[in-house]
Amino acid sequence: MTQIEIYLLAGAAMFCIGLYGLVVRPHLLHKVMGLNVMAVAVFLVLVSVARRVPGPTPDALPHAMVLTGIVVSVAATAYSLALIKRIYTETGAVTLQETDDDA
Amino acid sequence: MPNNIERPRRAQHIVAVGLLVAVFVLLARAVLYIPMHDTGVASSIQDNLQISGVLNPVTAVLLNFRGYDTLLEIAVLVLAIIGVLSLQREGMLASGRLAPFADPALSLLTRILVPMMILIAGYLLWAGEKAPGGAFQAGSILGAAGVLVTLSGHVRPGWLSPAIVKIIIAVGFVVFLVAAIIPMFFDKNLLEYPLHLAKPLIILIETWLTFSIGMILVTMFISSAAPITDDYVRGDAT
Amino acid sequence: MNSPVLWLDILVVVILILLSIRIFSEASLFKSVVLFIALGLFVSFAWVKLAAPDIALTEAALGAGVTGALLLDTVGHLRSRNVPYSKHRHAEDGTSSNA
Amino acid sequence: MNSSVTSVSGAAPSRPRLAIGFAIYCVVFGAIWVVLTNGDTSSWMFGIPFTAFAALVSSAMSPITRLPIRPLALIRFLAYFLRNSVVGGVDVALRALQPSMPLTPGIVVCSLRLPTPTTRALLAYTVSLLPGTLSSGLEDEVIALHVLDTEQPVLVEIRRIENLIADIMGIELLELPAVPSVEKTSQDGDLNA
Amino acid sequence: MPEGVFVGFAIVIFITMLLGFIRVERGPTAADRMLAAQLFGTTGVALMLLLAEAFQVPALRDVALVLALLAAVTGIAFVKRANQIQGSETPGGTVS
Amino acid sequence: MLDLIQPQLPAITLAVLLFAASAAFLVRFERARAIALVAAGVQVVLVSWITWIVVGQDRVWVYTIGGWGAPLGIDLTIDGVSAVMMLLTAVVGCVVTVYSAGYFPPKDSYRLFWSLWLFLWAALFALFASNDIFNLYVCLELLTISAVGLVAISGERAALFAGMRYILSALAGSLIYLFGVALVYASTGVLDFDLLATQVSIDPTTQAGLALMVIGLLLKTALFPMHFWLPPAHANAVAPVSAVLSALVVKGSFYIIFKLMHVFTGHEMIPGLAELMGILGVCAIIWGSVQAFTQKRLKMMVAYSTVAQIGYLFLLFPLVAAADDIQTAVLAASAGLFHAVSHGLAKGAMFLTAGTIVKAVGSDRLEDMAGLSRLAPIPAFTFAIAGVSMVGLPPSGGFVSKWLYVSSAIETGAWWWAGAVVVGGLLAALYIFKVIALFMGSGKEPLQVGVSNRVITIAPLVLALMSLVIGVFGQPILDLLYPAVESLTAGMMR
Amino acid sequence: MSWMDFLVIALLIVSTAFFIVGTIGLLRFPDVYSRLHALTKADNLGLGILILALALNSASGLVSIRLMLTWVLVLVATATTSHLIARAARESGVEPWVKP
Repeated sequence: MTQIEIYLLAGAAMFCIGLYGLVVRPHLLHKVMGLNVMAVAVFLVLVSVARRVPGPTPDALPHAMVLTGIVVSVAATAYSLALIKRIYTETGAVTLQETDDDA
Repeated sequence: MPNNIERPRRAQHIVAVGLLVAVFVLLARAVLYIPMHDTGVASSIQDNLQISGVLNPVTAVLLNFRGYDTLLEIAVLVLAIIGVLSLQREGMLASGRLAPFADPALSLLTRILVPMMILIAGYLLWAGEKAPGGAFQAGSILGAAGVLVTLSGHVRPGWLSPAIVKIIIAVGFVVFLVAAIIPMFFDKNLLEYPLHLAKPLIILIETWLTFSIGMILVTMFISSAAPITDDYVRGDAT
Repeated sequence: MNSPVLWLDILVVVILILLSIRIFSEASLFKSVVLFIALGLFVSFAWVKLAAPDIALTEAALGAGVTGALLLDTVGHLRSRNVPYSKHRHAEDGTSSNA
Repeated sequence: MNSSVTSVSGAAPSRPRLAIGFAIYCVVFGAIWVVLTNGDTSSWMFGIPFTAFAALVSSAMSPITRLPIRPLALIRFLAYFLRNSVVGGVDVALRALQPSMPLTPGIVVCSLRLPTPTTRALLAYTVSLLPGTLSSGLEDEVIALHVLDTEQPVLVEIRRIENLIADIMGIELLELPAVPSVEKTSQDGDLNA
Repeated sequence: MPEGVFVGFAIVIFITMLLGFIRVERGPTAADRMLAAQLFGTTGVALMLLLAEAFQVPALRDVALVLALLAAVTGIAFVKRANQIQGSETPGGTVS
Repeated sequence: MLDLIQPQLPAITLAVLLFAASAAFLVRFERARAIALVAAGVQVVLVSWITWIVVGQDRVWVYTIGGWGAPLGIDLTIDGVSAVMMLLTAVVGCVVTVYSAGYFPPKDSYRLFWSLWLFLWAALFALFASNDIFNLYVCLELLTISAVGLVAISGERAALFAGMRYILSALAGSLIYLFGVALVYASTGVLDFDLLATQVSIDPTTQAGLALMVIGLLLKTALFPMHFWLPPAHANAVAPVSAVLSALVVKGSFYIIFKLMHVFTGHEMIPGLAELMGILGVCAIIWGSVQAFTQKRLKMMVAYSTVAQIGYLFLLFPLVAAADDIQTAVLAASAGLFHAVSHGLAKGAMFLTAGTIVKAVGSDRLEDMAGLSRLAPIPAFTFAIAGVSMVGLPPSGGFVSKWLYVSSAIETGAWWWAGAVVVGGLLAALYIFKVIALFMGSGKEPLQVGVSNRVITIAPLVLALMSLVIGVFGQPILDLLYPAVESLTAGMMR
Repeated sequence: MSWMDFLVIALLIVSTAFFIVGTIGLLRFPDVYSRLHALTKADNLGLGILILALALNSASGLVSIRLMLTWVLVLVATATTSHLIARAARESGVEPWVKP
């Protein structure tokens, strides 16, 4: 097993774990962290893919994609956290409730 | 009572874990079949690096080859801060909402670290041309400096009015956009920098982006950080 | 590939996976957030190992800076007792579950 | 925002003083810039504006009110600091490694003679890196220390550091209040004593 | 200097760092957990410097510098909310 | 002058939107509104121009950003299909902008609406123009965050929850899509659609990549059973936002699926994928219609109707895959795309007019709207026209798309899909006529009736009439679609 | 290997030892305050020695100064955070451990 494969498998595993956090854990903050773990997993896969290039400098395109992805995920996280705080201030809830549709 | 709740949840849980393990097996199979020979555009990037205006391949991809992605990415960042602000009630951008945390040691730390952070942000901005670094890294350090200033209870300088803050937030994106359309006046496509202008334009964009990103990050923190004090009164929601 | 370096890779990867499992198997929210911040740090070692110092730099700057601060601030906010009006206090136990 | 937390103490310094302070900051930060960029001269395009920016921020946050720093005193302070941080590290290592773990911890509250918040903060940093002491609260003229050994002569060390810091800055120390300046408590110390 | 030396020390320090997780797990107070996270910051700086030497990547010194600068920020963000966070950890508080 | 502008049109159109969006962020409500109105007008002109060029010269317009060209840089490509989607966006967007100008009280608390909305428009334009799978990811995120921001902007309890659910699902969708992009890049080394078409080979990595991309996009398109986030988000947003989300935003990710299936020849890459999407589409039609029928709130009903109508879009994949000759395949693909257009117009009209009705009645409950047609005839009439298109009755756009579906299904011999279309139409008739009957009937007096201004009454009517007009003059649009659809479907056939 | 290399390795060993001891202290000490002692003193000293070793190993003087700068920043940051964490712990009512 090579270095790249190790990280690729780790990416696949972390993606599933993040998905678990997103789907199974009820707390909104856990869900947001789940999304972030999923993002990290995808970045791991991308950066490992970049590492295939022989020589010291890896493929720069996946790196640029990851940097873009990190910025996007920070932006989305910041917005989600603001939304969570607003929800908590308005209603005191920290989970998505079943009853919010038919108010 | 707890048992009644516990049992179906445990069953759900096992099903979920089982499904995710199955997903993992599929993903693992997919990633292990990735061909290990170089199929990307790495060589193409290296070939064009000389005419990209910078020496760091990642920066070249971000700001030249795929500058369009970065332009939209900054739009996402601006959009996120607009979203955060739209979640605030009246008096958006009021940075005085954080209760200051008074402590002489923290104050001294802030006064030592903030100038250092500015210097290192500048350094990373400069280094980004040929080494790891660039606008986003520099901007996030400036943002952290702003967060530190906010947390340590230093007063926001008077000239930094909400209007100015908004302008700083938008300026990086607008400068990038202007720089992107400048080539169009010379009968070239969007973002098609003329060879001799590539480097100055990239530096111009990165510099403004640094300040914008820093301001966006710090505003994200300030605007979404809720007050701690007990006398918090709910403003009338729109 | 010399072996001590590969060991470090395996170590990093195992830690990353264990950490992410712990983040979501944890009852205490604050603990999850601390583990998440630690995850950010350990991921930057992974970036180093994969020859991506650019990304390591970004990860270090963001994870230790704004994202970490935002998450901790959110945890604190969600524990604050001075909610203007709290109709749905019970929801805090997290008894309802859906994605 | 509560403005009582601003860093500056005393009256606003005069304009030439500010200019001198700004210049000092520029020199210091310029030197740091050289270190950061490994002396690359092409970096000054960014170096000059960012150094000026940092100096501006520093001048605004902590204006230099007097010409500071006596070099000899500084060296003495650094020597003291380095020696004691080594001793501190070894001390805590010995305590941690001994199976019996010799700890008799407690909180010690102590009045300070240093006049400004900044110097007191400096003292807090120094104390935290010295053997057996850790600052755990700093309000007005009082510092609360957590000590690993309540029997150790904390007060002597505090006074010595105060003298060293005052020497560096060339400032006068305050008179101590008449009330007993040290109280040993095993409980949470009362900072408002 | 053979580079393997630095890698070896890096692995040892890395394992030391992992032991910090025991403190994160055990707590008991929120401050204890945060303190362990701070340990990761300091040790992370050391590790980055060693790796910079081991792999001959000077850029990692920048990473170490950035970590050194920013490790404090999360700590301070914690301290600001400590009263609220602590409530969930010490006896008498609720655990979410 | 025109010769200078013309080659740069795609970039100019996008730049106008982005500039307007940033400007709208900086100014107060009235100014932002003015900026948006001007930008909307300019958009219609520019996009019509683009369409005219693409159609007139019968070509695929490739615009290389940065002058690098595909493997290294990013290309924009505009063909007949994307031109039609852009035109749809421009028309619906323009009406929505006018409607919003009348809808929102001139309060500064709503001033950020304009900026978010213009960013969303820009995201849609960029999405329809893009030809690069990673660039599409960025576009999708731009779309997501602006859409969620718009959902939550009212700050009401239900809207906040809906926004939260929406952002979690949409971000998950984006990340799944991005994982797919990573795998596809790993196996092919390119990101550009045209290059992908030449590079793909059937191997586990590419298969998983395509599957992940499609799953992520299905989540964002809200195809049954991944629709759970859509009804609350679309129903609890303010009316103009609901209209945009239902009419345009879900079409964005559908459009990407369409392109993906073409490039990867989806049914060969993953056997059964096309049929699976078709079956899910049928489930969506039935489930969405049944849910819509049981709803007690008007906007909730319209939102569930969107769930059902999304189902129709996905019928095109099995039909194209089953087609024996290119003519039939084009017929089926045209049916799906035409449905996207007609549903965009009709659903836009329906949500906008629902907003007007809710404003007039002061409640979202259907029971409060009994007898509306006497007191507010124009909104009721608008709703009826849009409903006609939704059901698929003769003079409407909905009829054309259903007719095309049925004929292509019969031609391929896969008549059961035709059955699904007919059943769906009947179900739609049930819930639409239930509401219309309620409007026509005479219940208790509505709580209050005051349609404050003409703008929000007339604007939806314009859209609704358009959905009729494209039914009568459907042929030009079909002609417009034809060459592009022909080249796109060739790859999707079995 | 020159004597310089031996010195560097010796320093690295010492510094690693301090890191290990710091972690032992973090785990063994009875309360948050004493654990902070371990963290601030042992780890900072370990880092200082490590930086000294790396500075000796490095050819460039500027790089050495830069490493020192990193150390100073870590020192200031750790001292402040430990001070603040201790303060926060006291304010939220964490009692110091007393020898029974």
